Amino acid sequence: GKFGEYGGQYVPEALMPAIEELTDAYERYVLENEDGFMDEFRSRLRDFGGRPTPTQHAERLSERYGREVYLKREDLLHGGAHKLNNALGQVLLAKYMGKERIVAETGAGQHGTATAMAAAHLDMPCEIYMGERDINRQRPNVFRMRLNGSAVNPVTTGRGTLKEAISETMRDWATNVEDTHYVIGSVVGPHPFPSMVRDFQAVISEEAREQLREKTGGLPDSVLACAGGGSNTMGAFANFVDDESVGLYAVEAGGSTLEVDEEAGVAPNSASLSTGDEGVLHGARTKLLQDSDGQIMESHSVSAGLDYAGVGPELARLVDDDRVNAVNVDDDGALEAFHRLSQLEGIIPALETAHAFGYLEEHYEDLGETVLVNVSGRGDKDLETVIEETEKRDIEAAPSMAAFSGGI
Amino acid sequence: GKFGEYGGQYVPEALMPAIEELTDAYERYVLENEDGFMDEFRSRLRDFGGRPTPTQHAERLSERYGREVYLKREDLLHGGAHKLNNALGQVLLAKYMGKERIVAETGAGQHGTATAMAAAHLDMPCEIYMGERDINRQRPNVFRMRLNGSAVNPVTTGRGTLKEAISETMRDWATNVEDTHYVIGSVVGPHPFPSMVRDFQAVISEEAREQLREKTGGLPDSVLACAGGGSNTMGAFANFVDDESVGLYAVEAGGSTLEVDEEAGVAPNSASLSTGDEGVLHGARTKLLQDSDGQIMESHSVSAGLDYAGVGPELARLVDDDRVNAVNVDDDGALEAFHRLSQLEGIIPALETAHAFGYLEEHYEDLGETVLVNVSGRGDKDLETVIEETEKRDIEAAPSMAAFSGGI
Amino acid sequence: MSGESGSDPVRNPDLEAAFADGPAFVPYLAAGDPDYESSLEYVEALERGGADVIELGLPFSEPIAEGPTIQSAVVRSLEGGMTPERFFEFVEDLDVDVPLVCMTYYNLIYQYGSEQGPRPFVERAAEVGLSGFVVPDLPAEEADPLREACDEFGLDLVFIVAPTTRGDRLERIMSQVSGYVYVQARLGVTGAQEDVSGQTEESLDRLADYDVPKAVGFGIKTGEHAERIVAGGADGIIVGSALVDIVAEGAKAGEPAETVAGRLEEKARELKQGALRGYEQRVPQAERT
Amino acid sequence: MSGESGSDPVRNPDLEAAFADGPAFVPYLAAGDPDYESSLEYVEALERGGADVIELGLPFSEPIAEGPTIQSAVVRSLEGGMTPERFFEFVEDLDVDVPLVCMTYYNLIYQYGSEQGPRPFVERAAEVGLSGFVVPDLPAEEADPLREACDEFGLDLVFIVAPTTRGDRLERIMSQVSGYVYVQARLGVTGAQEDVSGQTEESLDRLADYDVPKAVGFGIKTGEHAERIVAGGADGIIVGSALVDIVAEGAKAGEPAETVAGRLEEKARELKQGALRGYEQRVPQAERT
Repeated sequence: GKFGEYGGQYVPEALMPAIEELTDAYERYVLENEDGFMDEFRSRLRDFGGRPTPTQHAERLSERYGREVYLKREDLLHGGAHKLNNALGQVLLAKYMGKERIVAETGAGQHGTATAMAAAHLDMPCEIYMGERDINRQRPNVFRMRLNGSAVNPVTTGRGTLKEAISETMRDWATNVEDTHYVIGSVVGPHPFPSMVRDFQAVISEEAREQLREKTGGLPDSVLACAGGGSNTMGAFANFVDDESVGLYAVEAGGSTLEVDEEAGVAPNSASLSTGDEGVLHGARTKLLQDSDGQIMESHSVSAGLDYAGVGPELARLVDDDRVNAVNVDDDGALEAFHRLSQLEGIIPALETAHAFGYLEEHYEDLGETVLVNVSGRGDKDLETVIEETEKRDIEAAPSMAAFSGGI
Repeated sequence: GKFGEYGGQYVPEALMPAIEELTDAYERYVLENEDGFMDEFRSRLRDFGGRPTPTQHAERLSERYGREVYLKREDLLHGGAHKLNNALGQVLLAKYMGKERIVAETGAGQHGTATAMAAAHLDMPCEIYMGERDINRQRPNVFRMRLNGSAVNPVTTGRGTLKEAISETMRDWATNVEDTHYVIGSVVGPHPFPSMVRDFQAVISEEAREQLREKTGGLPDSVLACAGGGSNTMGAFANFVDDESVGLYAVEAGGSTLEVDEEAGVAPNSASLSTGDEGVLHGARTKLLQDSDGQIMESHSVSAGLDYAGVGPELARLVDDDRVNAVNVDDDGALEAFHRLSQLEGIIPALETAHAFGYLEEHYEDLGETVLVNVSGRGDKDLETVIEETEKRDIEAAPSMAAFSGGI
Repeated sequence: MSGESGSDPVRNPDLEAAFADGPAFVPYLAAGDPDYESSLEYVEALERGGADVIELGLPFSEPIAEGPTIQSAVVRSLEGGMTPERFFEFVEDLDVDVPLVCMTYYNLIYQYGSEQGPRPFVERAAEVGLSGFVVPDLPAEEADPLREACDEFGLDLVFIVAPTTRGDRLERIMSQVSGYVYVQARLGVTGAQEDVSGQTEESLDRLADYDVPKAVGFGIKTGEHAERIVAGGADGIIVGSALVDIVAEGAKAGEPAETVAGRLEEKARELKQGALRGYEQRVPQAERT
Repeated sequence: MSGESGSDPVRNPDLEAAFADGPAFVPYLAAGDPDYESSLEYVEALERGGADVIELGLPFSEPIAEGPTIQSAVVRSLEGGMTPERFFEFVEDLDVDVPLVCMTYYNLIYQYGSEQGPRPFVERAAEVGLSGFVVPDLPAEEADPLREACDEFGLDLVFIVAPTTRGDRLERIMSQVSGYVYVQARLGVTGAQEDVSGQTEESLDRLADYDVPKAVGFGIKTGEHAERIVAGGADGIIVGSALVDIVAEGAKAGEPAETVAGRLEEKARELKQGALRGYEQRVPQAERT
């Protein structure tokens, strides 16, 4: 349950028995494929989720950067992002464990919609906690969750965003721990979540590694993935970690600046790997955006899905070990990359994903001959934000926003 | 170019040379795989589009109906619907033909977004005609097209919907025919479009037939697909037409009623196969919604994508030959099916697609032991419509719309 | 006429005659635009202005070959209650002596009457005295049934030749055409957008070997245009949008029909005079047979 | 105490003494809620009302184990400028004689001071006279560094035992606990939601073999609750939300601190008296040693 000094199980005692039960289930079902759990998981990922997703050669980006750029297309997974890999795995595991109810938190709504889909598919009652402010920012996702039969519970504490929703879900779990499983949405939280979510997401790099070898006969020189909590990141890296020749780049949200306003408790970025300090949050020791007292900062990013003050403990360890490069791209760079990918490749990426392409634009010369970028999700959910944020800037590649000023 | 008495090439003389050139290109590249066209098409469909899409066993529907229900998951194709199969094929063909510009029409925006994606992917300038009223109803799709670098030209004639957009695109094509290809969005229009679009979409049933044989060892007893113009329908049927044991059901939009208001020139449905008369529209002889003089009626459906007064000529022929059953489901049935699939299977279908599931609900007893339903697209684009239309009705399976009355 | 395949189509003597003696001015108006009675007056004004043949549009709800001007005329006419049956009454009510050609889309021809197919429509057209048809969405490949009906009832079937029409296609069309050939001066749809006189010569060159009258249309809006087109070799000019514009302006301003009719007559005269001037340049009086 | 593994933790005599003589009343307030000065008065009022030990909350921005009542207290206190350093000053400024236990989350303990790890925090806590800690997000498995620091400076480390804590886990916790064990009466988070006296007996049964004092918390809001809990075998009662509610109401109404303090004292007295009645039922005066 530890990644060097990171990880662990910093949770209320009431949850510890559930965590132990989950650890046991993880070891038996996930690691040892007991009762054919992993076979069923892979089969459902294929038929319900649409795996394998392709690894696509990006012709126009390759031309632009003078190297071979490949895209791992997680945007094509059911629900529109890599999130289903994990949600489906955990809901299925909950079924194997005999749980009767699922809770989950969601920020941008992507994990919530994936969990709601998985819960409907597996006939599992599901409640999703979401900050009230996020609910107002992400109404289509709220509606989708409800269409799938999940209850969406507004969280009114604090600023009403992801951080508060996680805390609130932990409270629900602590109350209903005996029949309930908490589907954590990223490689965060207490052990076994960081390892388990990584294992569910590792299918990304398992496929990509094989697909790329088929296409190129070799390995990529570098792999780029955006990093918020880090589930698509660890998924994209997992099967390359042992390939020492492959550079791994976790691209965090640089927000408006890496400077923090300690007085206000605000970090106008979500770059926990790049700028955070070790600490304990939401069940694990990891790198955090915190003030010198240890109070957690409000993080900020144009991309709601990266907007989290923590990061997966395994990533923190891999960065400390210099195996993963913690880099970041600011809001401007991400927005430009969003428009660039949309226009050049006919793929509208999630704003999260756009950060990885922003890094490609800025540093392609350092990334070797073959670059694999994880397209963690599609951008349909971000259209309103893109309009607002594009209007504030002068972005060459962007179409005129004039007709959409009032929203869409 | 004919399907019995249906089909043909009823187009202005100025377009005939282009139609002949296209027919030649269709025969060489598509039918004979000249220059490896079909290989490249299939490869791009796989890597860019995400093919093959799965054929999924629908557990909860199977239980509900006491038979095995399988879903062909075209909703997982890039862009969210089967539309890309055709758009990518045609844009690629235009490139092989040396065309320098693409035009397309769109109603609900699905074909337009697919074409815009394909055009960006293949670096082809693209203009899309869309009725002004449809533009206002489908703003997210308009925005997506523009993000992909396409121009969206509003059509202000008539009621400003699909019918007028098709006419306007034909006018553009007639003006710029020498360097421009018109990417028709369905199995309609003059020959070779109905055959060519069918061939591009036939990958649906090619895959499904094989996938189903792998899963069940046999063929389905029936195949259900919604039918507007009929491209997903013909795609889903094409490889089953010769299997006489397989019942084929083209589910049209019954709208509010099959009765027509001839005085007003309005058919409150889009059931051209079920209720239409033979006639000539948009380049082909086919079944049409028309008044006794031959003027085309305004069609209506809760699903904008089915809202078209014509239908593919090959489908018209297959219905006359009793090979395809022309059936229909009304707006109420489609909306109920939309909510049912969302809740039971964790798949939010397009409202078009929901019609097929409405028919399954109403007639499952007649459909044999194994039923294949084509999930032609996902429903994200329809959320606003679903809110509006659900509020007007009392739908048991629907979540409360109260929080979403103002739109999302 | 030098058709190379099939039997020669029957030729209606009216249209032949209209082109026999100098350049033909062939104006177009949508029947019933903006209303039945005014439209009668407008068509009659065209004759007074010098029309040799008149193309009368029977409006179809999906006019895919028309530009915005004629689309709007179609909408006005349909909203005014025009139907195929009313159209025939309209022709009967018209007091003009020049040949009338019905311009419409194939579905209306196909649907008319108790049986499907073009025959009932053509029969009725013959009854009311129409001389022929132009059907923009009916290429030669699909025209056999209509051609046969026209032959049966002695009506002409005018085909359009586009700038893109060449080689075999041209042969095929020219073997079926009768009355006159509608030479589309430029690509695109109808509409008085630009001076096309420069593009006409090449089109006419391709048709030089065929002895059917060549009427050039698309984009002619002034007497000067008409003059240059005819000087370039056209046997006639077809003018639609420039005239429909006058109807549209009148309808918009709510002007009395006779005011609008006067303006139409004047415009017709301008165009006819231009055509005559062009003819004079090409075939000086002295050289005429 | 019957811990089975590891060396026995050092025990702080203050907490032991507080439970030695009859049932202990252990109230909780968030330090600095709603402001520094008022909060000092409130804590002192608790002592006047009969507190035997006081749990003082050092607010953390992500209080995952707290219900809405204490979350709100945390927000008020943080907005009032509470920090770890201010917290220690607060403890120094307090004029009370009962032992004080710091209740906070591990990150604040971990981050304090110039080196990472809990030692600087514990050292400073000892300096200001705190007697021990309750850390809701620090289970026994992760507690070694804090346990070691507590042993070094002679402070107690209170652990929570939940209804779900059984078998090996219970052993592990009981081998590390000192001061008292915080018996969580029901699942969930803090908050005065329901009468939990009925659920207490089973919890206490499981702990019967361990001789560390058992203080029951979660959901006690009245003297009657306190009475039943103590009658059921508890050595003490922990009450937080019922008291924080009084602070919250006062803050909302803008009442003078002394009014609120009076109300707190009164509530404390009610709870303490209830505990004493329960103790009397369980251990009649006559039977006491």
